[in-house]
Amino acid sequence: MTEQHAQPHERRILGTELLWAFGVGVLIAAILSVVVFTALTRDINPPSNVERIDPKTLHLSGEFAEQNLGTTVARDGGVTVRIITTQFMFAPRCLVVPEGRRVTLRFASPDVIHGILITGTNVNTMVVPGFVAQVYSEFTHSGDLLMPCHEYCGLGHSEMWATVRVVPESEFKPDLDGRVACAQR
Amino acid sequence: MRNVERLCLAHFWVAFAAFLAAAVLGTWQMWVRSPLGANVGTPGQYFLSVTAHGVSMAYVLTIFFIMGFGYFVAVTALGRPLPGKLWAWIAFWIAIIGVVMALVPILMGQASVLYTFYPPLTASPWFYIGLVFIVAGSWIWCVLMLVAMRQWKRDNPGRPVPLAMFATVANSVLWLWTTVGVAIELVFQVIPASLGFGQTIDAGLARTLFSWTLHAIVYFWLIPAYIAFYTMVPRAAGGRLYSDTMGRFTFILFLVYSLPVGMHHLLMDPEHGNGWKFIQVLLTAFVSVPTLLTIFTVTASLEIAGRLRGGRGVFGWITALPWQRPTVLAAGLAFVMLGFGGFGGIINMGYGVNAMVHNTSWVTAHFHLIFGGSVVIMYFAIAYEIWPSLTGHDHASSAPLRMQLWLWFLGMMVMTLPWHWLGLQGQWRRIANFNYADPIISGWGPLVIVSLGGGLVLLASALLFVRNLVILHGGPLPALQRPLYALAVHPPQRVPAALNGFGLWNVLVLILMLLAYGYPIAQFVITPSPGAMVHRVH
Amino acid sequence: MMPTDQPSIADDPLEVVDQVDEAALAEVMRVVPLGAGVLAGAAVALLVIGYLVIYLLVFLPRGTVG
Amino acid sequence: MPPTSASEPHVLDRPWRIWASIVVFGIVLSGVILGVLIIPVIQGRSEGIDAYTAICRALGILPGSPAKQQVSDRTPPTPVSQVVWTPDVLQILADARPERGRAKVLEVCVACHGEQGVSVAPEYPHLAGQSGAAIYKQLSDYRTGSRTHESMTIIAKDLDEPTLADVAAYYAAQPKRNPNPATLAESPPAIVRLVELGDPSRNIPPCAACHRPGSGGPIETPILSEQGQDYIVLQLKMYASGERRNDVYGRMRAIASRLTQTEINGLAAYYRAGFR
Repeated sequence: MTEQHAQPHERRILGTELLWAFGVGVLIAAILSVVVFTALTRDINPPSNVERIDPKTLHLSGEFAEQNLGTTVARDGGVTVRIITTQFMFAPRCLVVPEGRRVTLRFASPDVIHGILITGTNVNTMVVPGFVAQVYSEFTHSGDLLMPCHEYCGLGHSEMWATVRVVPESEFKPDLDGRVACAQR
Repeated sequence: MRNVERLCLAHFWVAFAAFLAAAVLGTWQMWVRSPLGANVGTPGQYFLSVTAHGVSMAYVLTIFFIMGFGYFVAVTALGRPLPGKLWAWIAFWIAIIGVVMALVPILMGQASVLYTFYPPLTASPWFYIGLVFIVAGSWIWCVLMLVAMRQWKRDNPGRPVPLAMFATVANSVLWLWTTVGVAIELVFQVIPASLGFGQTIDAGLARTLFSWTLHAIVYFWLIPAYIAFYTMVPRAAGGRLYSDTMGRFTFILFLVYSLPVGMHHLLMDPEHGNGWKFIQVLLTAFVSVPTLLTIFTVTASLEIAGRLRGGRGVFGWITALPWQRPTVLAAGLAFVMLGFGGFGGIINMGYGVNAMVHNTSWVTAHFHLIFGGSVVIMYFAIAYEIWPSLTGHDHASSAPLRMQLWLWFLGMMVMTLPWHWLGLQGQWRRIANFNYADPIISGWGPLVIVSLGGGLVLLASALLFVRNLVILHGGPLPALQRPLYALAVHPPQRVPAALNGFGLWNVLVLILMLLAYGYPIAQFVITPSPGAMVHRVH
Repeated sequence: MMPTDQPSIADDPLEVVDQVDEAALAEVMRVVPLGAGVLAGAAVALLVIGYLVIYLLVFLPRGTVG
Repeated sequence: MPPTSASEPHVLDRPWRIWASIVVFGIVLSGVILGVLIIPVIQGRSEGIDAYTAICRALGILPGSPAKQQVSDRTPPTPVSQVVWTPDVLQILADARPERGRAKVLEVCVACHGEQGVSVAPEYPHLAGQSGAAIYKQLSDYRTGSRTHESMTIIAKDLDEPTLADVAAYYAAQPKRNPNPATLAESPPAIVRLVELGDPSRNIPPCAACHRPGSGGPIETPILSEQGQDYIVLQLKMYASGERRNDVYGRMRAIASRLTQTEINGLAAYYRAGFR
C-alpha cells in the first residue's frame, strides 16, 4: 500500500469506529439519563447515610439496645424499624411493616459484616460494624416476605434470616408507646 | 521460541490443575445446595470449598495463565528471546510457595473467609501471607514485561510495538496499579490483625481498599481474552484485523477506566455518600465503552474473513466463517456469553437498581458468564492455539476441541440463566443449605437442580479440556509452524507516542484515582470509624 | 524522533505469512463494517431495551429505595 | 479522537494528549456536578433539607440521606449484659496468670467446681479447659447482676477485674479430661445434624457454628465439650423460660425456646460425651 492510497481508506475505517463509539455513547447516555431521572423524580438512591456507631457498646444503651428494637411509630406518624444483625440471627426475628407507607429500616452489627435484602422488594443494604445502615422504602404488596443475611458472616450464615410481615394499613395498629410486634415471638 | 517453552508450560499446567480442582469443587457445591444434596456436607466443608473454589479460579488459574501467556507473547510477538529468564523462574517459584501457603490453611479449614476475605472475620496469617507471595511473584512478571517492551523499543525506534505485546504490557501496568489496594489492606490491616497485633480492625476502610483491587482485577483476567480477540481470532478466521489503532485505544481505555471504578462494588455500603457512588456509576458506564468497541472491531474483522471466503449480503459472511476452527468457534460462543454477562452488568451498575440484585444469584450469574464464560473459554482457545508450538505436536483432529468448547458454553448457559431468575426472586449468595420448607424458597428447588445439571456439563467439559491438552504431549504429528498474530487491514507505519507507551495514561490514572478514591479513603483517616472486634476463624 | 520510512512490521518474518491477497481485501473493504455494524448494533440495542424492560416491569413496581 | 495522520509522531501526539484529557475530565466533572450537586439538592428540596446539608450528606460528611430527614433515637432502661469486648478487656485476659488465680480458686471456687474444674454436683458446670473469655463474661454478669445465683452473685461481687481474669485463666488452663470412647459412637443422627447443620426451617444455626473453637463466632461463646449433662439441660430450660437473660440480643433465648425436650436432652448427652 503506497502512502497516498492508504490515507483516505485508513481514515474511513477510523470514521466508522468513531461513528460506532458515538452511537454507543448515545445509548450509555440514555441509560444514565434513566438513572438521573429516577433519582430526581422518585428519590431513588443506593442506601448510604455514613453514620458511625461503636459496635462494641451497641447492646448497653442507646438506639440499638434490646428493648428498643422492632417497629416503632413516632408521633409524626413516621415508621422506623430498628434491627440488629448479629452472628447468625436477626433481633427481632419477625418485623411488622405497613403497606404503602414510607418505612425507615435502621440496621447495626455488633460483630462482623452482614447484609440484608427483603425478597420481592428493593430493600437491600450491607451492614458494616462501625456504621448504622439506613434504608427507606415503600412496601407495595402485603404478605410475609423473607429477609435473609446475604453476606458471608460465619458458619451459621445460611440459617440467618428473618420474616418481614407487610400488613395492610388497616391492620397496622401501634400500641400505647408506638410499638408494633409480630404475633408469634 | 526454544527458550520459554518449559517456562510457559509450567505456568499453564499449574493454572489448569487449579482450574480442574476448582471445577470439581464448584460442581460439589452446586449439588450440596440443591434439593438432591439437602443434608450432604456441613457448613464448614461448604465454606471451605467456596474459599478454595474462589482462590483457585480467581488467583491461581488467572495469575499463572496470564504470566505464562505474557512470556509467550513477549517472545513470539517481539520475535526475540525473553530478557531475565532467571527472574521469570524465580517469580514462578515465589508464586508457587504463595499458592501452597494459601491452600494449606484453606484445606485445614483455617481460612474459610472466602476469596474476598471479609474482615473482621480473620483467617490464619499463612493464608494472607501466601496471597502476598503470589502477588509478589506476579509483580516480577510485570517488571519483565516492561523491560522486554523497553528493550524492543530501544532496538526499533519509531516502530509501533506489536499489538499483542502492547496489550500485555498494558495489562501489567494495570496489575501494578490495582494490586496496591489489596497490598495496603493486607500489610497494614489484615495480616497484623491475624497475627494478633491488634484486637480491632476498621471494616469500612478494609472494604474500600479491597474494592480498589476488586474491579480492575476483573480486567486483568479479561485482557488476555481480548488479546486473543484482536490478534488470534482474525488470523484463525483467515481475515485481517479491522483497525489496529482502535485495538491500542481499547486497551488504553481499559487501563484508564477500570481502575477508578472499583467502588461500584460498594454501592450498597453504609460507609460512602451518594455523590461518590454516582461518580462510580458514571465511570462504570464508560468502562463498557472499550468492550463495546471490541465487539464492533472484532466482528468487523470476522466480517472481512467471512466475505473473503465468499460470504454475500448483510449476514452471509457469518455462515461463511470457518466455524470448525476452535479459535473462531470460541470467539463466537464467547461473544454470546459476553452479551448475557454484559446485560447483567448494566443492571448491576444502575445506581438505585443495584438494590434489586446486590448479593443475589443475579450477580453470581453475571461474573460466571463474563469471567467463567467468555474469558475462560478464550483461555481454552489460546491454550489450543499455542499448545502445538509449546509441545512440538499438533492436534490430531479439532473435533474433541470443538466438543469441549460447546460443552463449556452449554453448561455455562444452563447453569447461569436460572440464576438470573432466582436472583430477581431474592435468592441470596453463599448458602450452605437452603430451607426448602420455606414457601418462598421451595419454589427455587427445581431451578437449582437445572443449574446443577449445567454444573455437571461444565465438569465434563473441564475434564475433556485437560485431556485434550495432555494427549498433545505425546501426540504423533509434528507441529507445523503457524503464524499466530493477525495483520491489520492497514499495518501501522507510525503510531503516536500516546499509542505506543503508557506515560500519558499513567498520569491520567493517577488523577482519576485521586478524584474517585481520594476522599473515600481519606475519610477513614480524618474520622476513623469505631474499631470492630476481630473474629478469628483459625 | 526522526520520521524515517521504517519497514512495517509486515516485513517481520513471523508476520509475513498471510494468504489474504490484497486485491480481494480491497474489494471486500468497500462494504465491510455494514454487517458488523448491523449485528453489533442490534445486540447493543437489545441490551438497552432489556435494561429498560427490567427497569420498568421489575424494578419500579417493587417500591422505592434510598 | 481522530489522530491526524501527518507524518511527524510528536505532531500526532499532541491531539491525543488534548483529546484524552478533555474526555476524561469531562466525564468526571459531569459525574461530580450531577452526583454531588444537582441530584442531592433537588432531592433535598422536597424534604425541606437545605442545599448545604444535602451536599454534605451526598459526600458522606454528614450522616443521613440527602432525600430524607433523619429519625430521632430513644434511650431505653437497663441493658442485658454490661460486658463490653474492647481491646483493653482482652488485654486484661491476656495478662491474667493461672498461678495467681489458683490461690483464689483454692480459697473460694474449689468447694463447688473442684480443683481441676470438675464440679462436685450435677447442677454446677465443669470449668476444666473452658474458654477464658466465657468464664470472664459470666463472672462479670454475676457481678453486675445481669445474671443471678444465690452464691455466685455474692462471690463475684467481691472479685475485682484482675483476679476475675486470673480465675478464668486458671480454669482455662486445666486440661480437658479425655472423652469416654464408648459413648462416642451412638449419638443419634438427628442430634448430629442439629449440631452440624442446624435447622434452617426453625432458624436454628448449627451449634458448631459458634460453640466449636475456631468457628469465628461471638467471643464469649463457651466450649460445651464435656460439660455436665444436667447443667446444659438446666441452662437451656432457663433460657427458654427467659429466667436467664444475660445472652446479648436473646441469642440463646430464641434458640432454646425452639428446641424440643428430646433435642435438649440429646444435645446435652452429645456434648457430655465430649464431642466438639
